[in-house]
Amino acid sequence: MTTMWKGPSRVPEPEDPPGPDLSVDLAPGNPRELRLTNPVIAASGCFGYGLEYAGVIDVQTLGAFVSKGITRRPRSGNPMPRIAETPAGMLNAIGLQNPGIAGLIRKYPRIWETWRVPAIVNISAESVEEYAEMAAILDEQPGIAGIEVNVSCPNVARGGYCFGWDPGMSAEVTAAVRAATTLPLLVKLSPGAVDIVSVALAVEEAGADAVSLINTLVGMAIDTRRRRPVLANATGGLSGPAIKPVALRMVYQVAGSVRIPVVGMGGISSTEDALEFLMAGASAIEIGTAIFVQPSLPLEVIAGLEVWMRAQGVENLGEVVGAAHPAGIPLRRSHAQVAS
Amino acid sequence: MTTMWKGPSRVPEPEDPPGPDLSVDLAPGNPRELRLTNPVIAASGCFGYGLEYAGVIDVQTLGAFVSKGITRRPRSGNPMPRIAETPAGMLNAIGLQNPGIAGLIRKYPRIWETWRVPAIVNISAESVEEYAEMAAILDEQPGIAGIEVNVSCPNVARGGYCFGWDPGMSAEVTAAVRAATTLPLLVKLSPGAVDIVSVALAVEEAGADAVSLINTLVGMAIDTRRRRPVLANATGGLSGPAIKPVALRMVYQVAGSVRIPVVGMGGISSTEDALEFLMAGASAIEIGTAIFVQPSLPLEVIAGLEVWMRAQGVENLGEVVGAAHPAGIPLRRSHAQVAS
Amino acid sequence: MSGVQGALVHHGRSREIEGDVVALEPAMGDSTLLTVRVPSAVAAEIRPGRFFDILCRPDGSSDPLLRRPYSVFASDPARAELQFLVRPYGRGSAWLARRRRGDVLDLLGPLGNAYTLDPGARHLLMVAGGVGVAPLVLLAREAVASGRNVVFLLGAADASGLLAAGHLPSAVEYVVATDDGSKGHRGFVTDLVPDYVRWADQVFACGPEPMYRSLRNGLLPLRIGNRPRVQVSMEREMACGLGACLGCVVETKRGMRTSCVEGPVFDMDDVRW
Amino acid sequence: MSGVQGALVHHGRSREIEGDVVALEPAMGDSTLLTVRVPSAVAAEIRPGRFFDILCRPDGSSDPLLRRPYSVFASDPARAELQFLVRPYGRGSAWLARRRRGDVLDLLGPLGNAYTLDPGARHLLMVAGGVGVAPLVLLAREAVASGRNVVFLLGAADASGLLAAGHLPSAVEYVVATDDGSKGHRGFVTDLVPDYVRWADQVFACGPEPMYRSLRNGLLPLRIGNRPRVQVSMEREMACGLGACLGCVVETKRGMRTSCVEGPVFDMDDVRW
Ligand SMILES: Cc1cc2nc3c(=O)[nH]c(=O)nc-3n(C[C@H](O)[C@H](O)[C@H](O)COP(=O)(O)OP(=O)(O)OC[C@H]3O[C@@H](n4cnc5c(N)ncnc54)[C@H](O)[C@@H]3O)c2cc1C
Ligand SMILES: Cc1cc2nc3c(=O)[nH]c(=O)nc-3n(C[C@H](O)[C@H](O)[C@H](O)COP(=O)(O)OP(=O)(O)OC[C@H]3O[C@@H](n4cnc5c(N)ncnc54)[C@H](O)[C@@H]3O)c2cc1C
Ligand SMILES: Cc1cc2nc3c(=O)[nH]c(=O)nc-3n(C[C@H](O)[C@H](O)[C@H](O)COP(=O)(O)O)c2cc1C
Ligand SMILES: Cc1cc2nc3c(=O)[nH]c(=O)nc-3n(C[C@H](O)[C@H](O)[C@H](O)COP(=O)(O)O)c2cc1C
Ligand code: FES
Ligand code: FES
Repeated sequence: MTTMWKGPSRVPEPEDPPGPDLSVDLAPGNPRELRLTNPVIAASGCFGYGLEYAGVIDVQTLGAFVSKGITRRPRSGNPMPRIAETPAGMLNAIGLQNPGIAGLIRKYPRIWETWRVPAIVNISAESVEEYAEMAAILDEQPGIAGIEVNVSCPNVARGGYCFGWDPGMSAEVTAAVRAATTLPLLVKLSPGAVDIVSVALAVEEAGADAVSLINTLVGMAIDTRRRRPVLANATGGLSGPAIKPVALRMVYQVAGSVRIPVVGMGGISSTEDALEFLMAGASAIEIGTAIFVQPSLPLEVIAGLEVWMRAQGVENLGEVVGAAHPAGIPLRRSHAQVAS
Repeated sequence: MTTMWKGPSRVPEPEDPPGPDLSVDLAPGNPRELRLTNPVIAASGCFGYGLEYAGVIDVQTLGAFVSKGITRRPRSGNPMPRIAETPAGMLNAIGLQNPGIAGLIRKYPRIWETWRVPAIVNISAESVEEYAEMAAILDEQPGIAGIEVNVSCPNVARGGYCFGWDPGMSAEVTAAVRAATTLPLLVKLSPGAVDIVSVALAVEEAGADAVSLINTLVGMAIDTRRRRPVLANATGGLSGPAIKPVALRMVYQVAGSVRIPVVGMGGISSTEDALEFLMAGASAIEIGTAIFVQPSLPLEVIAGLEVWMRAQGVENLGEVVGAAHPAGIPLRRSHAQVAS
Repeated sequence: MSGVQGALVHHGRSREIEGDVVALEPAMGDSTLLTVRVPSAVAAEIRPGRFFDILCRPDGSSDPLLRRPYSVFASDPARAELQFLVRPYGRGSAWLARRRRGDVLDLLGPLGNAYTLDPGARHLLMVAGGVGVAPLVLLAREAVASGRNVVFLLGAADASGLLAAGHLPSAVEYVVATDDGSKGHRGFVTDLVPDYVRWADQVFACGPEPMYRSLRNGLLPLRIGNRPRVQVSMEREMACGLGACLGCVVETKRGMRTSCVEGPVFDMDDVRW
Repeated sequence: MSGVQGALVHHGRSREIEGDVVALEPAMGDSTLLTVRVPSAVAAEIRPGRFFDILCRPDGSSDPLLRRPYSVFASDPARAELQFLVRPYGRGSAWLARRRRGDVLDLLGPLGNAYTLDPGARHLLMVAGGVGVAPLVLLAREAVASGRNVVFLLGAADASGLLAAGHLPSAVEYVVATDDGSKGHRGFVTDLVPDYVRWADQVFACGPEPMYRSLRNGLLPLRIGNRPRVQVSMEREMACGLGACLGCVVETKRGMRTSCVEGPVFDMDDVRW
């Protein structure tokens, strides 16, 4: 086994039987690699900058966490209301409230550097150049384990057409970011694309170390008393259990085509849900909305996966990745090879 | 007020105060018009051919109902399992089990002809010609009030790319069907399109009397015990409350652009939900999955809308259509003009 | 409640009914026997094998979304009471088993067809797996009441999963099998079937599909032509319960048939296995 | 429950706690006073204005999805009991009000900041609208216990919506207003405020946002500089309750502030209205 990105999250007790291997490398083609002790990641926008949860759960035990989406300049976000509950889901239109990349760098890397858990920074931008510029700035920082590029943003140069809806535009962003940094690079796909597989293949070709999906679906709720959209922004991103079937389908399709690791997310709220995504072909998973409902959920899922693996005699999680594909999926190098 | 397509669904009692006007014409530009006494329609695939519910609810009170999707030839559908429950939603992969257009014609039109409630036939096909052929056959039948064209079907000539994902292909189908029949023509849009507004504008231009939306989202569930997709077909259509926010957003966007009536659907399960769609710009609504859960729901919504209109002093439902758009929506002729 | 719905109930059209929970008692291992009071006209419509589609969630929630089908275990038209035997399995059944006296349930039904007794049949063999006892207990009661002879075979994982004999009429010959041999025959309930095949005029089964497969395999060499006739209740996940969605079909020799309207009871020889 | 979660609770890190429902009683019109037993260390952390985010649905359901925030109405550290005043409004509160003794609730908290008593403040004016009484009742109890003088103003639609005086310490001067004049002043509770402004060293308010607007308009001409200081509890829909999602922000003169961590209590003069 190659070395971990940071030390193991839990010192094994002497009486522990040799445990199953939950570790995963999300950037196997990258010399800087992105090794996680387990495949459970807190999703962008749902975990702040890690500190918000540090007093509530043992953050260090996570496979990794992804920061709130960062932009080049600080943003104060959208007017209120920013969230609305929907059946088994929620809409958000936070509007990327964040301190900007300089604000992030001032505060967090030096804290993250002292942490065992890998911190991944999620970036949003309005032009290819801006994405690249942000990646270059992050490249030099300590305490940053990787970058997740959110391509579900409007491309100002193309009249606000979303980067992530178009394979070409997504690949352009990926290539520019790739050129600007050697950091492990996840590209986070948009479910709004008419054919998400072609977007995934394009960003793989353009140099992404991994793809993560899905971002939120665009939705809306109307307040019938006021006869107006509930959200000040009218539309918002739909997340939570409601979108799980759509997310799972997209992960299944993408994992059936690409060779880089796939990070699956969308409505994961239990160990069972996590297993569905792994079997669909995800090498790791992110948990977003469900953390709001149950902050300890990611830790419960880590423990739950371990219990499940022991019960099923699964030694390496790689044995399960893609298992639901009757004909298998392209081999990926996110997990150690299973001893035969 | 112009004449109803068929007589009023309920003979008003003498003591009834003059009621609010719930009627709507879904084909105001078509001489054959599609006048409904109220805007509540049972959705395709969720109401069989009307007869299945005739012993359970007063079917004649509905605004209209849409038949199960019919194909040129009979189909026995997909293997089992065909349905799976998901958070606040369900997946279906029925595979268009139906008796074919000849089977439909043999049995139903002569029954529907005796009914007060308008029957709309939903058609699916694999080529432009097949759609047109089916429309021509239906054109001559009695008891059919309109056609709903399901464009969420793979176009065999284009390698299975879905008609409804592409404005051009959707318009082609619409134009061919339009040329084959003078029947009121609804085109049912697919939520898989990257920009559903451009598809709606294209089918409006091509001669649709109305658009209906949304069809199901494509989703999946995995059985972690068997390590296989739950559905025999692997993927299926996601419907129910879970998709309501996505459906509502699409209806809002489409209604803000087209001038023909919009029929909204996706997860509607209450009068409140129906009002959300009307305020988003739908002139009428369809109810699908929620009928499975509560067969009397469409009737409850009709009554609920009437109660709401009385309480709010709304005389004509047209006053509410599109009300949630701060700047209004293009004028449509689905409702009688409000006396000023 | 809207006036419209009220009117429908009045005209006897809607099959959506409210049932008051009047009792819950443990039965058959960890299952719950739920007694529900319904309009008496409804209780009178019950036939063995018919079921209700029960809404298993609180008002205002839409998850779990779909109703769950439950067979009628007992019906008392005089008291306008029905009983359901609920085995705790997943979300719906767990919710249902946690109800309390006085709670009101939303039921759709009765739905589906029923087991049919051939007029001349005197000797009836019933084969139940686990919670599949429910419709067969009702059938056994009717059969005994009409003077027929019933052998009732039940299989369970262990003795604690068996139905107490008191739920069956005393005239029934009740024979059990357990996987672990803790009571009765050690092994599958279908192992017991050959002993009774020649005796039986009709066979009725309710249980999981693998049980039907082994029942069928065991019967094939023993039956004479298609005698005795075998009826099975096919479990399918259901959405509408009314024949509209085509989600619950069973492939028969006559084509696809809905198990909610044309079933759940099918002739074993009609099903494509 | 996984070992991991157990360990966290042991290390005192998780704020997810289980609370046993020990009593439910009607209070203040159609509201319910819910008494919950929690670990005593939790009850000791309570301060007036802090709240718990309560999961309002059965196990296994994911609808309604999000927790609902409820202010602590009373805290008894000795008995390790908390009280919440739940007004039936929508899905979450209806579910909560239907709980029964012995049910177990899933609570996250205590969360948020608290009202702060200035050391020198002797005369405290509390202004509550409807269910907004909850945190102010707790505050009034603390204030009286520390020897301060409290005037407690409460507004409701009619007399039946008022809190019984017995819930407040007898030393409190309790003055009420009703929209229909069925008890106390006929009109808004904020109409009563001017009478007490000069007397008050500090003002504490909890109610709907329109109440704050009229409170603020009424106070503007009467205050001397920014005296008396006014603290308001801002109601926001919340997702995480922990400052992570930024869904609950309040626009202040210092920028966007989360009402779940940096609130819910804000200085009236700090908020951009
Ligand atoms: C005709 C008939 C009679 C029955 N009689 C009885 C009886 O008398 N006693 C008894 O205990 N059980 C009976 N059942 C089974 C019962 O309906 C439930 O399936 C069972 O209680 C488990 O449901 P659950 O909600 O507890 O489990 P879940 O956890 O919801 O179900 C387990 C799995 O089945 C899936 N599922 C459940 N319902 C559906 C659906 N409608 N559509 C799609 N997927 C679904 C779930 O997604 C899950 O994967 C009967 C079933 C049928 C068809
Ligand atoms: C700090 C604080 C303290 C409170 N204290 C009390 C108290 O002591 N007693 C009391 O009765 N109430 C209190 N509330 C209000 C309470 O949290 C609920 O909002 C209220 O009970 C109504 O919820 P419901 O589920 O019954 O209604 P719903 O029908 O769910 O809510 C009404 C509307 O609000 C929306 N909504 C509700 N919660 C959210 C959310 N988290 N995110 C987005 N949209 C949402 C719903 O979608 C709906 O449109 C407090 C609120 C806050 C913020
Ligand atoms: C409140 C909120 C804020 C989010 N912010 C971001 C963001 O800044 N960048 C991003 O890429 N995704 C963001 N997301 C999307 C999530 O990371 C995730 O892709 C999505 O919510 C689906 O997962 P879930 O259903 O587990 O939440 C946000 C989601 C929520 C709910
Ligand atoms: C079981 C099932 C079968 C369906 N069959 C069809 C069909 O044949 N043709 C069609 O256009 N839509 C079909 N639909 C889609 C519905 O008409 C509707 O567009 C969709 O379910 C969203 O609405 P709902 O959430 O109210 O169900 C089907 C939906 C379900 C659940
Ligand atoms: S459940 Fe819908 S057809 Fe049987
Ligand atoms: S509720 Fe998430 S930041 Fe306050």
